[in-house]
Amino acid sequence: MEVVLMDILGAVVTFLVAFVVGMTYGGLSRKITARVQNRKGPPFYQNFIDAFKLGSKKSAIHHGVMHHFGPAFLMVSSVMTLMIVPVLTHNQWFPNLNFQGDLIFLLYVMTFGPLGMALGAGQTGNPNSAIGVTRGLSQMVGFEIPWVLALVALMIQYHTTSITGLMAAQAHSGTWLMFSSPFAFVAAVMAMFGMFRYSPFDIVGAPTELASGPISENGGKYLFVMMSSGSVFTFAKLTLYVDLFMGGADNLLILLIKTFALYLIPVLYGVTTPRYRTEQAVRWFWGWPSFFGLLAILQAVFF
Amino acid sequence: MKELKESIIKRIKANFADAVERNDFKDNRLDFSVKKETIPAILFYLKDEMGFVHLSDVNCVDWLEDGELEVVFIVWSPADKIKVFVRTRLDRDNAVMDNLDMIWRQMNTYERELREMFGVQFTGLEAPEEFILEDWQGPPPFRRDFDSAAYAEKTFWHRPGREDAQDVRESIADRDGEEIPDFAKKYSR
Amino acid sequence: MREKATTLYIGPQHPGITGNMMVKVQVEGDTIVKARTEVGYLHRAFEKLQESRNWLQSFTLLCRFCVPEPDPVEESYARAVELLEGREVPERAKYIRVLMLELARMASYMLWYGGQNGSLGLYTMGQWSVGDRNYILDLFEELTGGRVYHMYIWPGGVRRDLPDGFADKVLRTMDYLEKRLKDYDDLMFENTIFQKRTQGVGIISKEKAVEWGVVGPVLRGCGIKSDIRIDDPYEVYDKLDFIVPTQEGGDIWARALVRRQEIRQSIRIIRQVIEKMPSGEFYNRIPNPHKWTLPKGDAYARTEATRGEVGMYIVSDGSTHPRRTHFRGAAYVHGITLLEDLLIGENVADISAIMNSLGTCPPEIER
Amino acid sequence: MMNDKNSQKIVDIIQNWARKHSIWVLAYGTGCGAIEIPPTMTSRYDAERLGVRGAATPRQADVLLITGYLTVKTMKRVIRVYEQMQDPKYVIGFGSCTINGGMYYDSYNTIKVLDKYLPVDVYINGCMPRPEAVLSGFAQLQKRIAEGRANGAQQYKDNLEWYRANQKKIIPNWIMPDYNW
Repeated sequence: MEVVLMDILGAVVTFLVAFVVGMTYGGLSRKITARVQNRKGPPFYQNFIDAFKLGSKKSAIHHGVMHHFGPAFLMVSSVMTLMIVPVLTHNQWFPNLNFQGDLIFLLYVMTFGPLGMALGAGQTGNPNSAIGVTRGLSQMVGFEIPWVLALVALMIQYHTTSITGLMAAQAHSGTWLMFSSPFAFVAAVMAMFGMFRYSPFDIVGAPTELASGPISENGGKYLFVMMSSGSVFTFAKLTLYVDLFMGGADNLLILLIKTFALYLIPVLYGVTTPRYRTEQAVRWFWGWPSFFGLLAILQAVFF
Repeated sequence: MKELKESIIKRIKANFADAVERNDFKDNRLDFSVKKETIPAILFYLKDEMGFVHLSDVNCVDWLEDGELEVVFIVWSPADKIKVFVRTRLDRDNAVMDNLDMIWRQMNTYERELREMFGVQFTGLEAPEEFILEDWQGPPPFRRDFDSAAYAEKTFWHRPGREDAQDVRESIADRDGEEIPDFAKKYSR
Repeated sequence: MREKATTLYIGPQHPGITGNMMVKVQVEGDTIVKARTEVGYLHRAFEKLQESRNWLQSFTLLCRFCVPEPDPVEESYARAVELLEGREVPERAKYIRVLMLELARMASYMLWYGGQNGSLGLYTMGQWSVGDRNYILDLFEELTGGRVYHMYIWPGGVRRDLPDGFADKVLRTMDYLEKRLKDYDDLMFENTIFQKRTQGVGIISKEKAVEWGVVGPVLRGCGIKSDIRIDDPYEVYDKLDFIVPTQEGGDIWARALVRRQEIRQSIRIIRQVIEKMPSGEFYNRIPNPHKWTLPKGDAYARTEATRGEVGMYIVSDGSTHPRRTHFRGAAYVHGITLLEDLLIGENVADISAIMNSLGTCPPEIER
Repeated sequence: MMNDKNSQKIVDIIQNWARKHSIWVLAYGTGCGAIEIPPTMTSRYDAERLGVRGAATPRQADVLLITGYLTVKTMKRVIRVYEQMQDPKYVIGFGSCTINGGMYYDSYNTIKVLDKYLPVDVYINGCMPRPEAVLSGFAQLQKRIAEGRANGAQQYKDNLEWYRANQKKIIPNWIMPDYNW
């Protein structure tokens, strides 16, 4: 009984840490962007204020049940991802629901949120949302291929389909996977650009093209839920990358350093690039990233 | 320049008998007045035969006293570096002209504006009726008998502005609780 | 099988629109099959209002015609009035006017840098260039008292002489901006994604450009050398040494390259103007504006602005007020018929980029 | 507990503090004032350090910035946009022409007094207001929000008939959904 209670408490702690870290990273990215753009920029805690304000706004619009569920689906997907990903190794405050095959399950869970969002956005009747959703799904089709290839390569190479198994393999051999299977790492990082939706892959909510895409009709509390789920998802994804390729982390500080270093890649690249068109983005993902994914599989099979 | 102008006048006069020219401008400008029936023909001729390919401007002047609207076309020849004004007068109560947007495509926009603002009808113009105004119920507003100020007075709320001699420093000081020094009070009215 | 077309309203409230106007597009998949512009959201009836202002009072209205670059409008009007009245302008005033016009051109292009890149999602460029544009606006402020609206070019000359040390400031600003333009090139023109997004998009062929009355940088981007500063020279442009850049292709990329070179030519012109500026009178005084009448007749003067030809047509009936004025804006041609035609067959993602590359300026269309 | 008057007051103070520091401005340039918005938002003046930021759609925006005169045609869209925004929302009238028509006092197509049609919380005067003036306007709005005095939306809701009558007087063809939130 106590174990279950402890697990629940731990899940709450995990969620809160993910929320705070994700939000802070968002704020820091705004700060970094501002510094590149020659200005002072908002304080790093600006995202918390924004989220709190959005939560305190009234929401009188109602577009139907699915519209309500859209942000909820996103949240569910983010939290499920977070629960599966091991945050810290050997720490009772961060339990996780790992099991054999969770890597495959994760692939599905990560696509679940955007699909639910698509249903919600479809019901608003806003054409911008509809087009944004189609773009989002196309882009997902794009980056899923290198991402899946990278993961499959890891699975073949280490004969395991669980994240903890891969972490154990890294602990055992003493080298991070980003060095022992570099092609998979490169393919996965390239897929990460698409996952984070920073420029040049911010085609879903491109303001100058589609107002803000799927979230056009979502203000106030809806946006609050989406913003927090986005933050949690950011943290979950970064932690997953750290777990898979950088050997996980023993304590929070190491985790933060590793995740932030990873996070800087899409942010800094995004500051200096315009955005792709949808078909250009998909073509990009099916080019070099997929090639590296295939190389990774070849490496896994033959070496 | 002078010979060029003369030759242009000669060619136009030879083809269009009703063209009345004016050639007393110091700069590179020529001016022809024609009947409204001649307008499509002369513009076609200027564009296709004489190299006046660029349409600079189309506009309309309301001569209320004469009961006429004057439509002015300004065309420009990049080769000869001469601009030609072609003008015609329409009856104010029955302002009808031929559609001209097959000569220059952008003429469509000008015609829509003239139709809306001056009530000049272009037979055969295919474009939505409304261009700039929406649900406008008055007369064509750019005609001179439409009084904009009176209409605004009647339709909108008004608020008097600040008078020119008024000094805002005191009111700003009052609002923020500032002290105006004595020497400065002397200058504020 | 024919896909079902979705109607998209780009504007009037839309971050991608270049002002307050609307483009209603029908989209099949990602391709536009039909486009319709709707304008008139900014109609203030300037031309009507000028009929109840006297010749000089019109200037407060004139600079509001097109806000990013108000000086060519003032210049056109002032020159039309001078043409009608036969008023001479002192040589120094002409040089100051050219200085003013070229500074305005640069300021407008800096804003364009931001708009064009913002429409493609490169917001950093806008932050840089609009930030740097403030240095030019500072010069305007020192010279005229206003950042955006200047009302500085008058019939008969300019309103004030250059303040002491102004020329040095201009030169220093030019040096700084020239340095910054290199950074802009690195960020924008050498960016492969920018090239991919702009090359082959929004193509205007040479024949079409002539037929649809395209002017300015857009026409030069089609490979046709046409610039009013050369073709129909005004002020002292015929005494200055500069080139008119052209570019083959007619797509957004070509137009961007033309503008990139033009802003450098502006710097060159400004340096020459500062060097060659004569001393002397700057203003040929007009009589009391309330009693100032112009002879009967009409005049049309035009100026090369960043968007192309802007012209002012004025008619006087011999009284103190204009009988009629008419403003010819470049966006009037680009923003409606050409845009509607150009958008067909393009990707829905490129609407904003195409509008920005045409230099669509809605207040110029409806005035 | 939440209905308790004192705790409600504390919640209000916290909420107002958050609202004050997070102002999302709707990207709608209604008039020529939109030209000074890019400088305000970009590197020299950088409004984002005060929490002022653009929002793409009315659903997400807090502030409707009326950048200049409103023509009758735009007025219709502005009312629609304003009513789509979610509470709490504020209106800033930007430029002299929103206060009393400015130089367009005799134009047949622009409204002269904005606050007869929409509830204005803060006016920024000048034509054009400089970016400093715009920032000062935002600061003024922040002050009012923190004090809980920026209640234009409530005023609009309470006096909807009066505002509607004024609006319908200048917009002849009124096809709009009802305002019911």
